[in-house]
Amino acid sequence: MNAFDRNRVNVHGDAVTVDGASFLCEPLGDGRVRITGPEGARVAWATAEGRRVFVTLDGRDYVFDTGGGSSARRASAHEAASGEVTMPMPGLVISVAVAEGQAVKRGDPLLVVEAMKMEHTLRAPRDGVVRRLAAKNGERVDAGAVLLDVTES
Amino acid sequence: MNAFDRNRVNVHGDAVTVDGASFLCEPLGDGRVRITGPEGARVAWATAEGRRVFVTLDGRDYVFDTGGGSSARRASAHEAASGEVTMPMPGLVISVAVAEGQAVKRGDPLLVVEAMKMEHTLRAPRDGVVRRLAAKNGERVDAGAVLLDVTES
Amino acid sequence: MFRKVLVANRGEIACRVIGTLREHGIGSVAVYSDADAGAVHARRADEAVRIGPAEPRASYLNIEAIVEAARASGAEAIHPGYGFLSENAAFAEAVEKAGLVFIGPTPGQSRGFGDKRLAREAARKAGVPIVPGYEARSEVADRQLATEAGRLGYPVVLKAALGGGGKGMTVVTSDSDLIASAPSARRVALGAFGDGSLYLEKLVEHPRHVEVQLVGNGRGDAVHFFERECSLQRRHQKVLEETRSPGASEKTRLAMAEAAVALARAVQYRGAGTVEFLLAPDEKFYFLEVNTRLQVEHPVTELLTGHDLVWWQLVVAAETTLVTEQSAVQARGHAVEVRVYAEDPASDFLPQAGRLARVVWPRLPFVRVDAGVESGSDVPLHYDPILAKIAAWGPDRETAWARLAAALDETVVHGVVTNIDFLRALTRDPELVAGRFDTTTLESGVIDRYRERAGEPAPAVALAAAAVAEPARAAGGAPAPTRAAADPFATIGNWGRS
Amino acid sequence: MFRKVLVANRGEIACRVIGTLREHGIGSVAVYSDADAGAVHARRADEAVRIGPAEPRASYLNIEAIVEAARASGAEAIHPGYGFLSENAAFAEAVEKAGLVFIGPTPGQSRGFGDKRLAREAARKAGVPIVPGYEARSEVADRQLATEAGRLGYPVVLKAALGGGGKGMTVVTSDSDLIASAPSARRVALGAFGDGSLYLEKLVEHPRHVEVQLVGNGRGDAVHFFERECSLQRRHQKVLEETRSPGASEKTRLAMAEAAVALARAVQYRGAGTVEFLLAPDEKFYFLEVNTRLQVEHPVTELLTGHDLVWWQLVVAAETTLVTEQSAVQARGHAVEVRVYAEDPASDFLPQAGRLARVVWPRLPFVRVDAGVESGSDVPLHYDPILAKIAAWGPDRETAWARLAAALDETVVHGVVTNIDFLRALTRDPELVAGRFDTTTLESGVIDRYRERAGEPAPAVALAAAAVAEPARAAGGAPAPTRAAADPFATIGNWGRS
Repeated sequence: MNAFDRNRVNVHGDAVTVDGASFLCEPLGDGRVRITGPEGARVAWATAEGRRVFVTLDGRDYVFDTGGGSSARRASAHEAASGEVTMPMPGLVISVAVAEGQAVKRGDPLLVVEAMKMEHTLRAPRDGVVRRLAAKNGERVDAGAVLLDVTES
Repeated sequence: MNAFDRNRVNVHGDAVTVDGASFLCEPLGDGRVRITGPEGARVAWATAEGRRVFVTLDGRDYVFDTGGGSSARRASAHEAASGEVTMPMPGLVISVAVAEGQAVKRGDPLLVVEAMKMEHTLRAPRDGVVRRLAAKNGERVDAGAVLLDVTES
Repeated sequence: MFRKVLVANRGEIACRVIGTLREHGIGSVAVYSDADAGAVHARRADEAVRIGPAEPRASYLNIEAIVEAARASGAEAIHPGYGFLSENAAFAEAVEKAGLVFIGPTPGQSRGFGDKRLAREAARKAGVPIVPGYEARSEVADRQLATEAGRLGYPVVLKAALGGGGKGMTVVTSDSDLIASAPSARRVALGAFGDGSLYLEKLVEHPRHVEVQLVGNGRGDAVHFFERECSLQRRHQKVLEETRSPGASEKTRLAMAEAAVALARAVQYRGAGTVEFLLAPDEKFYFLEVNTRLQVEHPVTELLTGHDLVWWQLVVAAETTLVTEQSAVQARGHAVEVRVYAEDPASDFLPQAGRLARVVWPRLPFVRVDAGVESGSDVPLHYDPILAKIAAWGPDRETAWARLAAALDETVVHGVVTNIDFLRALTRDPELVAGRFDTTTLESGVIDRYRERAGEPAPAVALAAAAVAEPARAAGGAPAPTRAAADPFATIGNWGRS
Repeated sequence: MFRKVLVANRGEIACRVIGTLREHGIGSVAVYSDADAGAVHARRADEAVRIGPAEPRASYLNIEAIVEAARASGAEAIHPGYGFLSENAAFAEAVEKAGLVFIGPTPGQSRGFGDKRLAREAARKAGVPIVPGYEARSEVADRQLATEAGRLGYPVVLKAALGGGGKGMTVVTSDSDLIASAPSARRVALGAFGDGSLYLEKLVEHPRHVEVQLVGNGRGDAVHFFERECSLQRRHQKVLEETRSPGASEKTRLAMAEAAVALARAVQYRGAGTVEFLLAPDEKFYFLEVNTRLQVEHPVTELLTGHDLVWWQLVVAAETTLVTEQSAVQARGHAVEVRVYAEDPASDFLPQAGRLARVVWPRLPFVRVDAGVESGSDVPLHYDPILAKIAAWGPDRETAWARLAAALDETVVHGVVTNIDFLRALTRDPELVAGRFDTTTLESGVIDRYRERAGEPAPAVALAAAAVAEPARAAGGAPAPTRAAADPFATIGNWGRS
């Protein structure tokens, strides 16, 4: 249940994918964003300030740390969670750099995909072993499809 | 009593002189200005928008037209008023371009003065005749001193 | 209760309705025209649907587009706000036909109260006093008219039997006057309404305009929320409203409220509505008309009673029931409101349009602001130029008025000329503060007194402030921090006060 | 009335006092430390005077600098706000010595109510119930202490006779417990107060903290403004206050108010003050202490009664008279308030400092916001981290709480972590909404429940919003419109929720 600190977030223009779920994020000015997703539309407030991002949504506040060293990651105790790597947008798998059962370190390149005429490298969300490798070179894949899983070794 | 559309306003940094009265205008951000003058201090709101300036002060709104052709001067019916030309800041009279009794058009150069190491040309506030010419070349003059008057011919 | 509601309006009233929807966890759908793509109401709602070009007919009056927006967004009900389609029976019918709920009266009630003759008849039947009058079919002889006029007592108002207030009315003071005016009045009536019938009505001189807020459950029960004093008008446009009314005794005020409730009960009125009365100096009151919508000035009633009238509307619409009973609606103290318009008091209140470079609303205890714009908002030319309503509450009338005056002093709207400076003068006008006014007062002196004040020269300190003015930071854009006088030593010269 | 008043405080309370001064046309002078040069309160006042460096001791506690600022600016009176010098008798004396008016009680009253023993004695004399207790000089034998404790009935609180609430208190439950604790308590008392005298007091279990607001005219008359329920505290710090109190019958509440007024009359109390009581589950109440200042939580009382307490303070200070009489102070409905702090509920409510990139306060009917910051404001480390108070009024308690919850949902403070998310949870906690709580409730479950909720994973939609977040436009500076993910096709990766 601690997937919150292991989310894969992909942005393409106003389209954002979080763990395979797609959202349309329409900026309304002054920090307001209208987000349309599977559960309908609502307006959020979001502010990037230094390395933190503040979000107010549906009567809840969220503060995200966008990185910069684990020492500052206040949620680090919760790290672990899902190692699934999914397709951020509909597109093509260009190359697969790992094999089933291969041990990887967090941040290692796993595959290169192409979508909207741009190539993108997907990296290991954590240390572990590659399992359920479903991606194949040259394959066309829908957004959200699981490409592989990095499980605890 | 219609001097409001014939005010001479001089600005030097945060110091502003209006018809000889001096004000300290301290910008407070977001359009707020603290104005300290002969009658004490108060906070005004001022916004320049295009050629108009909006001021809210002591429970009154003022809209000033900063120029751009008399056709757009809604207060033009009130034009007339004082033709006095006063010294904007303490300084030196460099040269006097007109003589007593000389007819001038609005905008004609009248004198050149120097203050705070900068030269400045004072122009006729309206059509008329130069009267009460008190300015002399090379004379040191206090702020607010009347240099001459342009009276209706 | 509904899960999602579409608000078929714009500006401050759309924002205000969305606020109540939010408070109760109900999804909100805004609609907007091309002129309002960046408007506050469209950004505040959960969803926003474009309904057409700027012209009202193509957007906010476009029944088909609005019903389709509701259907497409999954809204279950439509709140019409005020103005636009709020009293349009055909709209209510179209909404119901689409299987949605119209938050307002039945189409029959909209239509019935829209017809002045039917409305008068309903009031008469419910025992509500109406101005003594006589309806004369077009074939009635002028002599007969004069007899009836004499019975009513001159001065008498002569108007089309099917007409409302204002249009084509003539005041006649004698038999000969009447006989001279009747033929032309008959022609006007025939031309405007296809019916030459005339209506003679006794003229109520120096009346106040007092109205009673009520909500009916559509099944014969109704609750009132006391009266509102709306006499301060310019060209039949209300400018300042307050409750309670300073112009009537408690006995009269409650009699008006009871009359209004009796009418609502008699017609099984559904939703929020207002019964308007003329109140004569002798405290006799007469039925004027029924507004079958939430009114612009409803906030003063909310401040007085503590009840949220939009919530009452939603509960009636969703559950055909009233939020609570009459005894739970108590008046406390006094509330007063002004309407902030983009209009120039110095140019005969000409509507203004443009970009609001800077907007700062007051934030004071006991002050409520219902606003539809913020810094950077555009004021389009196409719509009513209302920007906001500012209201104040106090334990007594004097305190409420003083708080409103203070709130207006703290209100800053720059970039477009507004009536705020005029409103400030109103809230400090000794006659108005004393409560001594009727529907003619504003136009018979107050405005002239204001013009005089506004014509005074600006004090030097205002010019000093102007001299250091900077453009407001553009919303989202780059700031342009150039002073009006960028030259550190500049004679700005001869500014006109516009 | 005064023509000019200096406000010897900062933040929201300084802004709030300036608001009332403005409303009544009284000139305002703010004071500020170097850390507050750009603070809202210093920009809102007519004049602003620097009084020293950031450290409170050198600025807001600097009596000499503040009195000099008043003298130099021509202010006739000083309003101390709350905290800082507001209950400092030496300050009040210095103000009076400078020929200025201190807006608050006499120095003697500040001093008298600051001394717990004198305060207890004054209450006893005025017939106000005090917790049964026994004062033992340091030479009294432990045996004697035990006898007295037995008479009071265990459990008993053992504390320094000169101490206030909290510090050095021990709860003892038996003779042996008492005899074991007495020597150390005596040492602590001697060390802290230079007097080893002890005070035994019966422990009131599961008390509520209820206080009565009053204003005295300094000549023996006083008016109360009903009670406030302040039981929801964290480490003796109030978090949410409401009026009326849901924890007592009307009879008890009025008895408390009468007791408070009796005390104020007995000492000829001058100005605004609050008498705090412990309220036992059996509805017996006991005097706790008197706060000789305007309190943080005064807005709920203002919403309840419609009276402006700062105006009452000014009128007493200027004219030694009360604004009106007791019968004109009526309670209507219910009001509830929360305090917005820059503190991190996830890190044991650690105070936070920094720049508030974005601040959006709610604007809803019946909601009042007292704020001391806006977008771009700095939150300095040196002072109490209160940012604002958000209060809501309703015709009944349930409505007021629901409106407050809705207002908090509309509140946006970004850039510094705040307790707003925690406050939202409070206003929706079923036990609190039901009114079932005492002074121990917040720390014995509510906070834990919140921590659990806050530990839940952020929903995907929140991350989506975060992914497109942009920096707020800097106040006055250039905007930096770079998204968190500037690359139009970017995997943002693994964000931690901080």
